[in-house]
This record gives sequence, C-alpha cells and structure tokens, in this order.
Amino acid sequence: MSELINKVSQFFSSGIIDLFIGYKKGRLGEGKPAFFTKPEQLNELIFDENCIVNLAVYLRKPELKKYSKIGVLANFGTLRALLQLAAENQIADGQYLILTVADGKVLEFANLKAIEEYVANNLPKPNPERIAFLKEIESKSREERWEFWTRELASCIRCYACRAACPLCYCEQCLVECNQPQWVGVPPTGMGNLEWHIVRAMHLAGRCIGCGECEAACPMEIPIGFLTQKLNMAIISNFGQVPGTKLEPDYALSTFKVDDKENFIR
Amino acid sequence: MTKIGYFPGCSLNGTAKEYDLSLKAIARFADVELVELNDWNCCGATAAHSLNSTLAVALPARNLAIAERMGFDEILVPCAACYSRLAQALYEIKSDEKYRTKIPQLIEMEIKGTANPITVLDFINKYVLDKIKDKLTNKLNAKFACYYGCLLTRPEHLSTIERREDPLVMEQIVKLAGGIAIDWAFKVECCGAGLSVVRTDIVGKLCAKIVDDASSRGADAIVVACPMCHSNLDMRRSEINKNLSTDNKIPAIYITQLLGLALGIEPNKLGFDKHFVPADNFIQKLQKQTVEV
Amino acid sequence: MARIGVFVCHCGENISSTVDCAKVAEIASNYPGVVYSIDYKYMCSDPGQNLIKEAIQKHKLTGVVVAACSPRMHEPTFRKATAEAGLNPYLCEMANLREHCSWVHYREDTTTEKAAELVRVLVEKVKHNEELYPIKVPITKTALVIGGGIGGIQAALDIANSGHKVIMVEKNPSIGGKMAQLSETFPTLDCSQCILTPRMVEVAQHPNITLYTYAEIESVDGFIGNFKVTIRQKAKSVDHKACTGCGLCIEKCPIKKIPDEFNAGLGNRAAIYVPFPQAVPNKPVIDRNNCTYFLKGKCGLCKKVCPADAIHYEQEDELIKVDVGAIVAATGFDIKHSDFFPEYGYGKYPDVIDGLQFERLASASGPTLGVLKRPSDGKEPESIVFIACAGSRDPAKGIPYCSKICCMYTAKHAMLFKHKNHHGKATVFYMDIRAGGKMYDEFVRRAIEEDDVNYIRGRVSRIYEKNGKLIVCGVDTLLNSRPVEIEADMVVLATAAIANSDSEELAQKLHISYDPYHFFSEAHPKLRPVETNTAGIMLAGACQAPKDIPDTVSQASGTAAKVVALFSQDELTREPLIAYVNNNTCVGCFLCQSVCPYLAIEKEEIRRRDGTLVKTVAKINPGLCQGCGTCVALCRSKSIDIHGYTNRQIYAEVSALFNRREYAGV
Amino acid sequence: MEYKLIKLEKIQDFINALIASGKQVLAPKQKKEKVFFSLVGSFDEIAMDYIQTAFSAKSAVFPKCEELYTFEKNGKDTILHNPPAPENDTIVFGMRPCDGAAFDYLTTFFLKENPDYHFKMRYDKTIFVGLTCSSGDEFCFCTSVGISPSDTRGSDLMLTKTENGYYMEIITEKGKKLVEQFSNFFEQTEQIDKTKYTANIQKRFDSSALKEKISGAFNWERWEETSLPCFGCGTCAFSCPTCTCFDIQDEANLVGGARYRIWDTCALGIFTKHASGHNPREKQSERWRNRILHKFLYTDEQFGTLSCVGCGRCIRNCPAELSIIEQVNAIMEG
Amino acid sequence: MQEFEPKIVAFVCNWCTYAGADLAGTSRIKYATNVRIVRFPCTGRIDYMLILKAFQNGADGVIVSGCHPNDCHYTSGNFHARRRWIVFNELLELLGFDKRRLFFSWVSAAEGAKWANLVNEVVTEVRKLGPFTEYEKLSKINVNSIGELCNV
Repeated sequence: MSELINKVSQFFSSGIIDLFIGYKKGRLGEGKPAFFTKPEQLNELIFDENCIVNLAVYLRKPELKKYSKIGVLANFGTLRALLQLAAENQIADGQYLILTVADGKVLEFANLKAIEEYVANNLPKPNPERIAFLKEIESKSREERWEFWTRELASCIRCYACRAACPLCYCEQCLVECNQPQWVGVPPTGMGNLEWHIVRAMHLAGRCIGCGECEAACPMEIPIGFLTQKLNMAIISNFGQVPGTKLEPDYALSTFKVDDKENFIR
Repeated sequence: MTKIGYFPGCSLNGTAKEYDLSLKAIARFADVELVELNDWNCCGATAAHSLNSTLAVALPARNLAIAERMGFDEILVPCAACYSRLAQALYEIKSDEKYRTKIPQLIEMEIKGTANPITVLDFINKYVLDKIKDKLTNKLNAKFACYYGCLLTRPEHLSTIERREDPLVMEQIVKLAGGIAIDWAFKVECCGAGLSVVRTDIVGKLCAKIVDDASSRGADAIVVACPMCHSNLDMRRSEINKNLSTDNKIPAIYITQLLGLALGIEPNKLGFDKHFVPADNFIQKLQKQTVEV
Repeated sequence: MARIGVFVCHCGENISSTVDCAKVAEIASNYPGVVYSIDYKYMCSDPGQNLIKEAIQKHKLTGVVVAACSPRMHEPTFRKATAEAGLNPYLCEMANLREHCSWVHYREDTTTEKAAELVRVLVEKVKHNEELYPIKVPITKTALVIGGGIGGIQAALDIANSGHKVIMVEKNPSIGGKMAQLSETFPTLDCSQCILTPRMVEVAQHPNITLYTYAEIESVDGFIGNFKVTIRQKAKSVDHKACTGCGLCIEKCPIKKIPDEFNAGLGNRAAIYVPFPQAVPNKPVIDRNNCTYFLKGKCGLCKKVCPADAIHYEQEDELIKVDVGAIVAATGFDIKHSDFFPEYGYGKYPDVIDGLQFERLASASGPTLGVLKRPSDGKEPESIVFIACAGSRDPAKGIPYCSKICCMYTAKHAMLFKHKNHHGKATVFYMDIRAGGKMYDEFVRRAIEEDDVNYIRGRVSRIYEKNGKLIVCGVDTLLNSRPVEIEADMVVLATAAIANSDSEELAQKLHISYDPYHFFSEAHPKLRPVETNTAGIMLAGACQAPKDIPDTVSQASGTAAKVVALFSQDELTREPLIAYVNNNTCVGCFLCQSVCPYLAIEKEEIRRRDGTLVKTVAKINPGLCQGCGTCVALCRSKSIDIHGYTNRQIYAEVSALFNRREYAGV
Repeated sequence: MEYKLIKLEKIQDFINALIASGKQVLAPKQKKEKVFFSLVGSFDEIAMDYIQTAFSAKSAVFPKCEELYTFEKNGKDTILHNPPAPENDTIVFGMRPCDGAAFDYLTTFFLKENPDYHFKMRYDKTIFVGLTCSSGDEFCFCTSVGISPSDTRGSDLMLTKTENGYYMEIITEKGKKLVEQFSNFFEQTEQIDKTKYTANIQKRFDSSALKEKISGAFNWERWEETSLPCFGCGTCAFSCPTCTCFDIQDEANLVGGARYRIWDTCALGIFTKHASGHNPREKQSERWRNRILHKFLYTDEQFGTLSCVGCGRCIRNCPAELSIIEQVNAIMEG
Repeated sequence: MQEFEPKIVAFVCNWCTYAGADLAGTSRIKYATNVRIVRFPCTGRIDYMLILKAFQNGADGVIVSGCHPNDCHYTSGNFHARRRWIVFNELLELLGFDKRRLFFSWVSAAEGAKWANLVNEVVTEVRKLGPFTEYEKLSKINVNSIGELCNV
C-alpha cells in the first residue's frame, strides 16, 4: 500500500494532479470512496478487493469541473467503465490519470489504449455463485419466475440508487423524468417498478460492464444485477460483442449482422 | 513421438505393399507412429457408392467411429479412393440430418464427426517435411513427372489441394528432395481407375497417353500418391505398350519412396523390388550420380 | 383546447356496407376534443372535400380526422384539401376504415365498435400533431462525373449541353476508358477510335466541362444538392499549360521497356508517356514508379530536351475541393487477368491471351499495328481457338453471373481474324450464344456462315503445349459429347467482366452500397436502375453491371436526365417527416450514429458566447434523413424524435386503445 | 404509568393471538443481511436479534404509494371515490425508541397545524409497541439528539427484555386498551430500573453546541468537499424515519384513474427542477446541504425540535457510505 | 357465458405489413375483428416500451410485424429491430413474462393472405390463453401497502 501512497503523493507534489479519487476504510472492512486533495491525507488511502464502488461514477459530477487534472484509482470494473465511457464519447484520452494495482505492483496507464490491452488479457471468469443462481432462476417454470420477479421488484422503492451507482447511467435527464409522454409510471406500483427495471436492463444491454454496483447499492437487496448480466451474456453469445473492452463503439443494439439468428419470428 | 490414426485400406496390405513400407519408413524418420485403426473395415470404394448411398456412408462412417473411440482427431488415409470415401461420409454426417440419425443405428456405434481423414500429401506437409528437411542428404537430381490422378483433386468440396486444375504440391516436395519437376499435360487426367479390372483396354489407352507424354518430355520417373494410379501405370504397362509404338520403360514410384530415396534408405527397404516396371536403372542412375558428387 | 373535426366516409358503400357510419360519427362526437363530426357518402369527392374545408373555417378546427380508406391512398388528397382551407396539412390524419375494417369484417356491432375505436385512436393522435413545413434544401447546380469512359463522356456531355457545369475526374492520364482500347465495335464493326475520339475532343473543349485527368476522388461529404468533394490531382510532373505535346521527351526517354497498360501488357512504353495517339489531353505524364529520376535521382533527360520547359519534377499531388449537387459514378469495369485458369495455362503459355489483348493486337494503333502476331514468337497464327465463358457463369470460380458482352466480342474477334487471314482456322468453344441486342444475332450468324468460324458447343477442359502448338482439349456436346482436340497457334479467353479492383473503396467513399461482386447497387433493379439508395448519387455504365456500349450510352443519358431533373428546381423540397434532436437532454453518446443507414446523424458542438464548449450533441442533417425512426427507438434518453410519428403521438394512440374500466381502480 | 410483565415464552402466543384477532402485525422480518418491517403471518417470521431495521415503520402511517382518491369518467362528468378506511388495527411491534421519537415528530408534522386526513386515518388505527435497545452499533447516535435507548416518546407500549420476561410499560390509552383486551397474557409487576437492560450509546456530538454553529452553515465553504462521494440517490431519505417529503402523481387513462401520494426526496435532481429546466439546487452538494440543514436547522426553527432521531439508517444504507455524524462533526469544527 | 374476445394490438411498418393489410382489404379476405393496427414508418421505429404500454392498457396480445430482412425500405431498419427483439425476448424470458401473447413476424406488402392468417392464428391462440389479468394485476400491487417487503 505504501508504494501506492508515495507514488500518488509524488503526483501531488509535482503538480500532475490536484485531486485523487480512491478509497479509505469504511464500515465492515469494506473500502469506501474518498477524495484526496492534499498529500498528507493520503495515509488513509487503501486499495483491496473489498473496494468495489465504481469510482468512474464520479467523473460526471459538476463539482469536479474545478479540478484541472484528476487521478483515479481504478479497480477492474472502473477500468472497463472508463473504456465504455470513452467508446460513448463521454471521456477523452488523457483526461484522467488512471492507476491500478495488479498483484502488488502499481500500474499507471499511459492512455486508454493501454487500458484496452490490460482489460483484454485480464477478463475474469463470471463468478460461479451468480451463474448458479441464474441457472436456478431459469430452471423455474414461467409462472414461478414471473411470481419471483414481480414480488422482488414490487419491494423496489424507486430510490434510483441503482441508477446513481452505475457509471454508465449518465443521462442528464433520465427517461423516468420525462413525463411528456410518461413512459415509466412514477408511483412504485408493481407495474411502474417492472417497467423501470425493464427500461434499466434494456438501456444497459450491450453496455453493462458487470461491476455489480447496482445490486450492491440497492437498499432493498433486490437481485437486479442478474437482469443486466443475463442480457449481456446473451449478447456476448449471440453477437460476440463484449461491452467495455473496446475503445471504438461496438454497441450490440446499434449494429447488426444480416444472419443474426432467432427462432421466434413467424 | 506424435501418434496419428492410420487407415491402410485393402491395397496397402496387398498390391501396394511398397507404398505401406515406404510410408512407414519416412514416418519413422519423422518419429510419427501410425496407429492402425483396430478392426477397421473396407471403405466401400466404387462398389458401395455406385449401388447403395446409405451403405456408401455407413462403411467409412464405421471407421470414423472407431477412430473417434480411439481418441484420434486425424486419420492418415494414404489411398486417394479411401480418403475420398471417408471424407464424403464425414461430409454427409455433418450436413445431412437423415444420416446423423440413421448411421449410428446401422453401425451400432456413436459418431460425433470429430475424426478428420487426411491425405498422404497433407500428412507429409504437416508432420514430415519440417522433421526431415535437413535429412534429405541424398539429392536426387533427376526429372520427375508428378501425377495426381482424379480423387486427390476432386470433388471440389472434399479436396484439400489448391489450384486443383494445375496442382503444385508434389512439385514442391520433389524440389525439396533435390529433383526437377517437369511441366507436363496429364497431371490430373484420369488413369481409368476401377476399369483396371473390367476394361483393361481403356486403362491401356488412357495410361498410354499419360506415360507417353511424361517420357517424351524427358521424365525419369512418374511420381504418384495413390495405389490405384500406381497399379494402372505400373501393373498394366504391358497393356499400355500395346497402344504405343515403342515399349515405354519409365517407372512409376510413390512420393513416399521418392522421399525415402532422398533420405538415403536402401531401395529394397522401400519396396522397389515389388514394381512390375523395374525401377533399378533409374536407381542406378541416381546412385552413379550420387557417387560422383 | 383541441377543436377536432371527424369526417366519416361511406366510400359509396364500401365502408357503409359493413360499418354503421352514422353511428361512428355520433360516437366520435362524444370524444373529448371533437367539436364537429359528420359522415358523408364520398369524402374524397369535390363536395366531400368542400365539406371539410368549410368545417375547418366555420368551426376553426385545429385538427382533422378523415375516417375513410387507407392513408397510403388518399392522405395527400385530404392533406392538400386541409392546406387549401388554411390549416397546416400535417394536422390532418386518416383512419383506415376501409382496408383495415369494413372490407375485412362482416356487418356486426363489433365492426362498428372497431371503426369507432380506430377513429378515437387517430383523434387522440391528432391532438399531439404539430404544424410542419416542407424542408427546403439548396442545390449546387454542378455535377461531378467520376470516370472518363464512354459512359462518363455521354453523361457529362448531356448534362453540360443542358447548361449545367460538369466536373469530370479520370484516373488514367487520358479519358476514353475501355472503349478506346477496342479495335472495332460490334455489331457494325465501325472503328471505336473513329466514333469515340470526336466525343473525347468535345468533352475537352466543352465550356461547361472541367476535366481532371490522372486524378482520383479523395473524399466525398455532404448530401444531395450539397456534396463537398475533394479531388486528388496526382502530380503529372508535366505542366500541361506550357507543354505543346511535341513528344520529344517521349523519344529521348531512356526507359523504354515498361509494359504498357493501354496495350494490356503486350506493348511497351517509356517512363514519360502518352497512353495512345488519340489521347485527350494529348500531353505526357511521368510514371514516377519507373522513372530513374524519381528512383535514383539521376537522368532528367526529358527536362533537358523539353523546348517549352514544361517538365517539373518537384510537382506535388494537389487536393482540389469542389462543391457539386449530384454525382455520377461511371467508373466502368475490368476483365479477369489473374492465373484464374491454371488448366488453360493462362499466364504460363504466352500465346494464351485475354480478349482485351486480342483487341490490342487487332487494333491499328496497337503494338503490332493491327497485324495479329503470336506474343511468343511473333509468327502470324494460322489457327486460333476462342473460348467463351472463361470464368463467367462458373459458380466454382466464384463468378456465377453472365458477363453479357463476351459472346458478341468473341464473334467479332473471330471475324476480325478471318478478315485478316482468310484461310485461317477459327474455332469458338461456347455454352450458349447470348446475342439479344439489335442486329446482334445476325452479326453472329454472319461470323458462322460467311466467315465460316467453327462454333463448337462445349467447354474446354484443358490446354497444354506440345512442340510449339497449343493442344486445346474440349468436347462437342452436339455430336454426342465426342472429345475434341484442336491444335492452335493462339488461344483467346473471353474472361469474365469484373468490377474494378478499387470499386469497393470508391463505394465506401461515396457511401453507396455494392453487391457481393463489388459492382455498385442500383436503388431498384427495375424501377430505379440509374439511382442509388444514397440520394443524389447516380450510376452509369458497367460500374453497375457488365454492359455493352449501346446500353452504357443509353443508361448514361438516363442518368444525365435524372441529374438535369434534379437541377431543374433551385431548391429540393422534402417531406418534413424527419427526425430532430432535443439538445437539452442529448448527452452526446452517439450510439445512434451507426444506426442511421443514411449517415444523417452528425456531431454538433454547443458553445457559450465566449467560445467555451458546453457539450457535443447529435444533429440530424435534414437533407439526408429519410425518416425511418430507428434512431428514435434506440435513443436511451428519448432525445431524438421524429415528426409525424413523435413519441407523444404514438403514446397517445396506444393509450387510446381498449382502456379497460377496471384499470381505473374502481 | 402502569407496568406489566409478559413471560418470554408467552410473547409468542400474544403475537399469534393478535394476528388471530384480525389485527395487522408489522414486525421486523429478515431478508438476506437486512431486517425490514413487514406484515407477518405468525410469530416465528419475526426476527428478534437485530440492532436496527433497514427501514423504519413509517410506511405504516405514510406508505410509499398511497392512493389519495380514484376518479372515473362517466360521459361528460367525473365521479370521485375516497379510499376505504383500513378496517382493523395495525400493530407495529419491535419498534426502537428512536423510531418512536420519529413518529412523535411525524405527528407534529402531519397533524399539528392542518391535520392530514389520510395520515390521521391510518395513525388512529395504529398501535406502536416499542422495544428498548439492548445494544447499539457505531452508527446509533440517539443520545446525541436528546433521545435515549429506552425513551418512551411516540410508543403506546414499551417492552424491555429482562431475564424472566418482557417488562412492559403502558404509556398511552391506546396501549392500555390493547393490554386489557389481551390481559391473560400479562402479569402484574412493579417498576424496575430499565437502564440495567438497555445499551449505553456514547454521545457523538453535543446538539446544543451544534445549534449556533449550524445556523450560519448555509455558506460554509466545505459543503462540496464533504459531499463529494454522494452520487445522489434517494436511499437515505426513504429509509429515514422522519423524512416526510412526498410527490403527487396521477395514473389515468380515458376511462378513469387514481391520484397517488408517493415518497420523494430532495437528493434527486428532479425534486427542485423547474419546468424551464432551471434547477435552484443544481449540484449534489447543494442537495446534501439542504438535507443536513433540514434535519438540524429548518425543523428546529419551524417546530422547535430537531427532525433527526439518530437511528443511523442513512449511514448504514448509503452505498457511498457518507456519514451524517462525520458531517455534523465537520460543521462543528468549522 | 359469452365467449372471451381477446383485444390485440398490431404494431406494423408502413411500407410492408401495413400495405399487406391493405392488400388483405382489397382482396376482401375476412379475418377476426379483434386486432387494432398502429402504423409506424419502419419496424426500427417500434419501441419495446410501447409493447409494454399496450399490454398495460388492456391488450391481451400484441403483434409486431414488418418487412422481411433485405426488403426494408430504409435498408436496415428491420435488422436493427430484429436485434432489439432478440435482446428484449431474452429479458422477457428471464422475467417470466407471458411471451405466448407476443408475436413477431415478417409480412411483406404482397402477403395479404399471410396477414389475415396471422391475425386469425393470434386471435385463436390468445383466446385460449384468456384475458391477460396476470400483467394488469401489477398496477394494483403496492398501492396502500405498508411495510417494505411486498406482502401480496
């Protein structure tokens, strides 16, 4: 950890950055997001596998505009988020100084291309419990699945923590705030909640980088992460486009192949 | 020591024994072990596919199933006719649902289509050439007419040879062995194949043209890669000479024998004593020439 | 508050036979927002339309719903009537009570209920209709013609003669294209130079045509009426203004042995050359890949001898930006050269040549001045075998189509050979003779009967050389498939006509689509053969598909007519049913950009007065957008909408359906 | 104030009897790692060992989605229908003292000046059975805002777990009536000292000292810095027992519809967005400031009481783990 | 009891299926009256949320139809739509939505008969399934409910 701290304090002293986004001790041993502006605050900086909040979510905040150069401590989810944000024209190359720690060593990425290569050969296997849980849901009958999801989604209180925690939900005016026409019902009824979560899943289909922050942020413990995970697994197997791994836009829903396979169109 | 499935077929234990000997000889040089498929059966050849389409697929499919069970994903099939039968069976099973269901019942074995037959030329290029490249000490600077015949280059969806109308695969191997491959007009012309037994006169006429064109262009030997071609060009030579003004003495040798010679293996170990048209004057010419250099 | 008029039509009794129109009108009058609702026997008739016009003025209507036939039929009629009454035409909608209701159901209450509900759907939609005005797009009345072959020349001349400016860009040092390389042309056997050269001169001297030879298209942007084209004028190293065309430099140039592209590799040319005697412009160009000055920095002889000091080695490629309103692609075709036929020994035996090489041998301005000589030993051939369909109609070789022109030029070649060598033996191997043009079949019959060319119906299996002769092994399927072997001195292959090797690259620059063989794709094979799917870009000649000269010229004139029609109005008016972007909510992710088949979505920077960038948003180019709406359904923040089918309109339509009572929680 | 005792094993029958008598029992129920208030069908669904529920029981009287009334089109005119009043009582069982204080605040907010018809309808039918805290965690700070782990404010009955049973204090008439209805479960006992069984929560800050500091805090320059990790979701407001902001939304079609009152939060941008698009609280730091000042300043000025009861839910549920305690202490330091 | 008459909404593209329905009209092919057609410029314009809105408004079945691949008037609208439907289908599959009530098809401007058969098939299939109460019930879940966990 000390190697990271003195590397970052070097950046501060040499004026390369004037804000560093990282993690510090939070509750129950988890790391929580922290913003460092002076080298002496850095002794609280920590980075381990429990630091899961996706720091890319902060890059869109207007409060960050007054800092000239920002450093970001990136876990794997943040790296993929940065790639997807770059592919969607939201961040430019060289706009941020990006660090990560890979098996003990501090890695500084010269540019987004370097991140692309790093991500390409470090793609993790999907975690087995989640795959098992997904298999278990899919093994249920249609009625059981419908009953499971409508009950789970009914307990959603529409606090939009899932939207706020997701680095790729950066629209200034989200669709739910559009009332002419009122696409998604605002009251947290069973219908409104289902429509909201269908919209959120479809908007992340082919974009979600699987950092799991939406599910972690949900105060009602609803397994919403599986909706986006299932869609992206389907997209990867059907169309072979893996979100958050390329700098060039390769968005599944805005491209097509003449021989896309389907078995339900009459 | 890499291991690869080996399907000799009927001729390599019989009329084409020299092909089998020379093939095993160069395989040893490239330390590749040819594991014969146990309890293999006849590939059906022309008899099957001219009489019953299902039988024509079932017979070779059984061999493929055996290879799969033995864990081979590649089977060396030196005879071009056997190769074409096994490849066609694999093609049918992969593309036709009807065969995928019926064939396993017929041969009472499960077949997934993972075992791929390969020709002797693919085998040489893939497993042998790199290993023996620097061992081809015995330069054979003689002229050779490379003869492919029909089944190596046809039909289009089974042949693995590029420029199928004017192939250059054997020519490259001959060049590596120090020989000169002449340009001649009957590379892929038919030698009469199965008619060898029922209509030897036609075989005589067809092969006469082939043999005459090769010798008239100064070739010392015709190189073949299929026992059927060899038997017509070599065994039927008396029938051939009936159609020619002079007796043609040009020997027909296997590509594997050619490589064997280039590796310095003695001729009788390569089965040269089994030829109808003696190849010994061709071999003496080679030995005399190697002594001088 | 909306003031909507509903007009239910009986359509004679096509509708009223199964739908109670009066009841529908009565039900509609209770819909919120409907202030006037009647039914009439013939809504689309004059009295019917007058009813609508009067109602609009009398009741100050803000929306009109005509419940009659399919909008695909009479929407324009009723919108025109609404406009004449002073109401914006796009505030008029149609409910399809005929094709979708009365004609397909029986006379029952459910049919009338369905009709009433269809009317309510459109009433709810009309409440959200906006006033729209046709889009006006200015047109630059200059045309760009890419390619200087007969197709390009014809199109350029037609457009120029109708008074519009034309810019022609030709890749080679001279215009003329493939036709210039031909000796004589079927079916009249008149010499191609004689009928082509005057047209080439007319192009060079035409006041309205600006000619760029030895130049290629670098980039094409913009849209119909407003294309921005960048032309790369490759450095000729010769100042064509100063040069008098005396040819001294060509004589003095030491490099003589470069295979001449114009003569299909049979003749040679110098490093500084004019492609052929009648070239337009008839001034030389330096081939920098073979000139020793450019390779080794030595020589420079041409510069020394040039009396007009026109040689400038330091000349650079030049990028010229032009504005054009329409683009005609007339880049022609090529023929298959590569060793595509190992069995015919093409490329191995020098005396096996292709059709273009035979044209050059037969041409008076060719390397052998019109005397047929074997490329191998220069002897005059006594026996020539012509092989038709060498590559065409051959799926195994990947070219399944028929190249259309080979039957005719093969017959012509055989005739030319017989005219030059009366006792020569000409044999043609063919599958089918396709001579469908005017006087075409008679031409082929003449070759067979008068010049006794031996036509053998069968394919050639292979050719091999034997003591200096080419043995052609074929079959004669009309004599119960007897194998045929012919000894020939020369073999001419009528190889397949294929697209230019760089046609794919040009298609991508022009954003037009091309078929699997890289020929450019027309908008509709039967009804719009000269246009492409990209508005403003048209096709002429063999770049669209193999074609002979008469077809090329007639297509070129057709294309010119389309261009002149486009230039006949000052502005292009287009239906305003196109997409538009809401800048406030667009976050500039541009995932919509790759969805648009017309590349109509561009980037627009929004800046404050002091220049600082606020954000980059999507912008719809009104000229290119065709209104498909695919981007609208894709946009996550619903920032793009489309006039005529806005989100609010469609949402209102869907919400007006069914409306179960229990939903209201009662 | 009367005192009763209910044996440990008796509590189960008492709750089951309550349920059997048709009363709705809202009690803590375990879901994954958190405990939520939920209607329970029997005693064994209730989770007993927890420090604090993830969400307060405020939804008993201020549901997240309440139907104000429904309307129906009939030709040209419209008919309105009031929502049916809840027939039977609701028992909120296992409520912590800080939530009780919160309900006390809710009643002042909803009923003090012009009573809210719907709130009152539900509140009168609800009986609050509190449970004193035997232990607290690092996020509880009720003592810092003038509440104690055994405070009886806002509860009708207050249980304290002791070794020989639940010691129950009867605080209000409603509580008394309920106990009489089910008297056979209770035994007489006399007052005991509750503090022996309740946790001691150390003070995190001095609320009176905070009073003067907070009044000038609007222009405090460190608001942006302290609120940077907040990415603007509604979790803290929705889980806060005293947050009372709501939004009115209609859901209707051409035939009829319903008007709903639903939870809303100043943390979301759209809360203050004007139709013109202008937003007086553009930045998240301004929204965070509004939430803190509302809790510690604005309600104090309006009602004379703080509207933060120190339950710590906003800290526990916050995905970015911002802490209101750290925030208040930061304001104190200046 | 009078037989259940399902309510069907059809989202169709203007150039192919709408014209196909017109052709069914001009050829006087009779089919069930349960369907209501909503016109779109292209299948690319059809938004998956409109399908949900249709069900929410009381539809028992929804048909979404447009030009066959390669026939699209705008060259690629239907390809994009198909890809959207594939992804949307996966989501509905996971959620356990009753996909038997959602029908996708290609109907060209020349296939009037196919359109009529499609409508009749859909009406019979949906009539067998009965009214779509399962979805419509959702709009009442959570209203006036107390406690966080959904207790219905």
